[in-house]
Amino acid sequence: MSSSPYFSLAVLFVAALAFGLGPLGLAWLWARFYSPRKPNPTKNSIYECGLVSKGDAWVRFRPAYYLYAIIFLIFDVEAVFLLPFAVAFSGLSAAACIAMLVFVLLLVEGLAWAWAKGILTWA
Amino acid sequence: MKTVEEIKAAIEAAVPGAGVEIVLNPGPAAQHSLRLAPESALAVATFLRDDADLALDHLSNVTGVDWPDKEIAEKVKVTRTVAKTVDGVEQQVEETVEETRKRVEPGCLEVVYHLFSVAKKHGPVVLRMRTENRSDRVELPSMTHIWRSADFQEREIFDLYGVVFKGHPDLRRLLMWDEFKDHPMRKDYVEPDDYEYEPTPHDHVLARAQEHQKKIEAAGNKE
Amino acid sequence: MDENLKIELGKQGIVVTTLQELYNWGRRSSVWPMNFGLACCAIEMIATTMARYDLARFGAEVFRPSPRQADLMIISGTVTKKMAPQVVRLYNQMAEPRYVIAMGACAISGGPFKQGYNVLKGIDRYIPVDVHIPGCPPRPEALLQAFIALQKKIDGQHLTGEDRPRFLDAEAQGEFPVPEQGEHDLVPTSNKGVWPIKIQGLGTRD
Amino acid sequence: MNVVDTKSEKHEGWNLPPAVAPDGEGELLEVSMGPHHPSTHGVFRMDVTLDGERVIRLKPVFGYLHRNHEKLAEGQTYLASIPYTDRLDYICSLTNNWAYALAVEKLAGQEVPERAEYVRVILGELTRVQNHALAVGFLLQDMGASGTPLMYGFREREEILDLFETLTGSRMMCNYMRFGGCRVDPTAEWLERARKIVAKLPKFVDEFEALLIGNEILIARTQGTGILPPDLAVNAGVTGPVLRASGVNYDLRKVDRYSIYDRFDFKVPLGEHGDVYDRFMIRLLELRQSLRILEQALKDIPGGPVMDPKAKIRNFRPKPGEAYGRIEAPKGELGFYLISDGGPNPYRYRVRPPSLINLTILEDMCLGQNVADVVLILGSVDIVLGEVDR
Repeated sequence: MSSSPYFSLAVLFVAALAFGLGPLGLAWLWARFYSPRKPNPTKNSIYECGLVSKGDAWVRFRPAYYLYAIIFLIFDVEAVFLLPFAVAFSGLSAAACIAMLVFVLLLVEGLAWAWAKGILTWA
Repeated sequence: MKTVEEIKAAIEAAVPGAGVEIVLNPGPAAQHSLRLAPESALAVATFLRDDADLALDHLSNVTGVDWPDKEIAEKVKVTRTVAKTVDGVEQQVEETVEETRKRVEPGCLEVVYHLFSVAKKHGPVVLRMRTENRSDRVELPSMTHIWRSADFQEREIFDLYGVVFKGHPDLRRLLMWDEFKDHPMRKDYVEPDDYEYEPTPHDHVLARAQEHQKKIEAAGNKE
Repeated sequence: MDENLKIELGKQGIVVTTLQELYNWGRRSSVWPMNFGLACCAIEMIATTMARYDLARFGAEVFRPSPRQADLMIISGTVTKKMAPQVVRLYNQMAEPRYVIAMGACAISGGPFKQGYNVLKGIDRYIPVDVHIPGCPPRPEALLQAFIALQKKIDGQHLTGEDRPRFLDAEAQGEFPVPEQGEHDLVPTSNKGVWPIKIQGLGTRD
Repeated sequence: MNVVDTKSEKHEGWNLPPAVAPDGEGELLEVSMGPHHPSTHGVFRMDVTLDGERVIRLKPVFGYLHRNHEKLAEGQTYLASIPYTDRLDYICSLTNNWAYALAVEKLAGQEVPERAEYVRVILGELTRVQNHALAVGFLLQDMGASGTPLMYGFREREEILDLFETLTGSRMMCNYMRFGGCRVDPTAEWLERARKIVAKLPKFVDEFEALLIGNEILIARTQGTGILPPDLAVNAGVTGPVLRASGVNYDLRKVDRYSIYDRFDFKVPLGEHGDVYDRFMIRLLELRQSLRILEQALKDIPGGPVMDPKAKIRNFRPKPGEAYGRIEAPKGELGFYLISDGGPNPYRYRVRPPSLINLTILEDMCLGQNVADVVLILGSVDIVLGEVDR
């Protein structure tokens, strides 16, 4: 059973999972048995600098926020893809590097267009 | 820097019919002041700010002062006709008698303005204005449109003394919360009885303690 | 498990502890104060967190701006009657277990401004206070000593039994009502269950 | 009592804040940067109406630290109010004492010996140094560089507080000045130590200036935000570094020539644009001028008594009358207006708070700016709540 090459990987994965979820489970057990839940209206009220918050935050906000968020999201995801590439690219063939370059350049071209359109300059 | 008399003359020359009188300051600081009549105050103030050689463009300080009603005992010579028998004859004779009569001088709320000049760099010109009385006619013109620095200071005087400034753009309480009803800086303000335990009460603290105790018993046997 | 056996084992690299000690040790070493400065004592509090007096040595370096993420409220300065409802609301909005340090004479009893018409004569009237630090303003060392006193108090807490702390006791008072601002004074002038302070052996005084 | 319609939204008159119209894209958001807010340097509240990021309307609310300083002062003697003045602007306690002592000396016609004047100038300028170091430190903290730059400011402040503590007995609440002089005579070692510290301070100012001048983020964020036109500044009674940053040459040390400031030669720095960047460079330049004054004052401080021997401390009753005395405090023109009726207690005791009056034009500076810049503009006005709410 222990002969398959992925066994050690599985053990490590289970250990990591246990290490992560273990304290959470303990904390949940503790909260359930020892510390009683005491919610009350003042505690659950919206925190606004110590005052009673008036008005509502569900407001129709300006589109500029949304565009900024989208552009950030694209480059955030790109960074996730670049991570494995950054680790292994010294051992990769030239073709792999070119493929990754195409991926990166596509996104940079999108950024250049957005910049030219003036989306990045705040209203 | 002109003396107070010269400034008074300049004002009367520029603003006809302005009620201006000099109030002397007996102390060594000798900063004498000019009392303005509220009706012509705005015209005089605009003149003081725009005049070429006065140029009082910096209103540094606006202060509220409370002068409560004062009881003055006066020695008054009173001539009264008294029936008196003078060597056997019944006669009406005037007689002057020394009498101390209690006269209540009505108090007022006063606002003092200290003006300086940034352009000419010269010292304080002190203006004063009085309200008619301390209860219902407490209106004074607001200087916020002439000197913007009067904005918050007048709101503070409205809050702590109760002087209502006509024409102020945003006359709300500055320091106390909006539901507060009294004017705490007046001399006759009575504080709420939130007296709390003092380990070793003595003289005025002892008096407050006993008064607080009486209130608790009164409240106690009322329930 | 007597003490010196524990020390011997400790020398051999074996740590023996009870769940309560571990729990209290964890909570007292990372008490996160709330970024809550009122007056002069706030400047002294900030000076305590700076390089020379360094509050970070006691695990309290992170000052959280929002009450949700803080478990200690240092009331550093004069609590005025206009500010009192906000202080009590912030205290209610903090997650249990929460502690209060009343820093300076003003927070304890109104301090030099006690006769003021707008000054609350001490925050003990509305919320329970764990550590009082006298002084106007108390020196940074006094604030450090208050932290040590608070940590000792957390260490001494029992998780079960009669004198367990408020947040572990379902019947203990959870909500401290926020005072209203009336026409002349705060209404009510103090919270039940908190004021007058019950001192063991002396009974209530007022 | 008839109450004027106080909620009048319409502002007439040339010098009131202009109404800024929302551009109608999104809804307006009503939010209050309330009493408990990390950026308000204490319990100060601003009710802000936002259109997206731009500020449409900003109404400051005061009174959360109104400790009734003036009502308490009317109930106690002149001398008993001196420790209360420490708690007015609790970062610069010695300049508060000095302003109050100056006003009472003017009220009672009291002279001050030479050495006391020199000691007052030295302590006043040391207070200005530590106040400006804090103000610049808090600016960088407000901008996001939280913690590290503030440590530079506090490091210098701690040394200066040690000086205050050895002389007056307390770090922050010095209670040191009396009517007619000072309480304790500084010893030669103290003066020697002060000279050593003052000699080290220029190096600190260079460090801080390098932090400020070379930093593109700071320049990008502060230049051009919160502009204050000079004529509005004068009309709104703004005084101190905020006024001089708008280019108005009005420094009470040169205008009133109070105390012995005419013996020292120092320059008054002026700004051109009146924006947040100018207000902070002004504070750094004033820091350098204060160091120049300190060197001259520490060099030629004379001997002699620190307290005027004829001064009456016990049952001090000034003659009836009134007086308004003011000095150039680090935050602006700090004035005390006292009315005496001959009794031991003042009849009326009024503090002219530079921080509160400098805030009159906070709305004008913040309209149209981003919310994040409101934090910087408020930091550049450098308010302390003990003085704003008294």
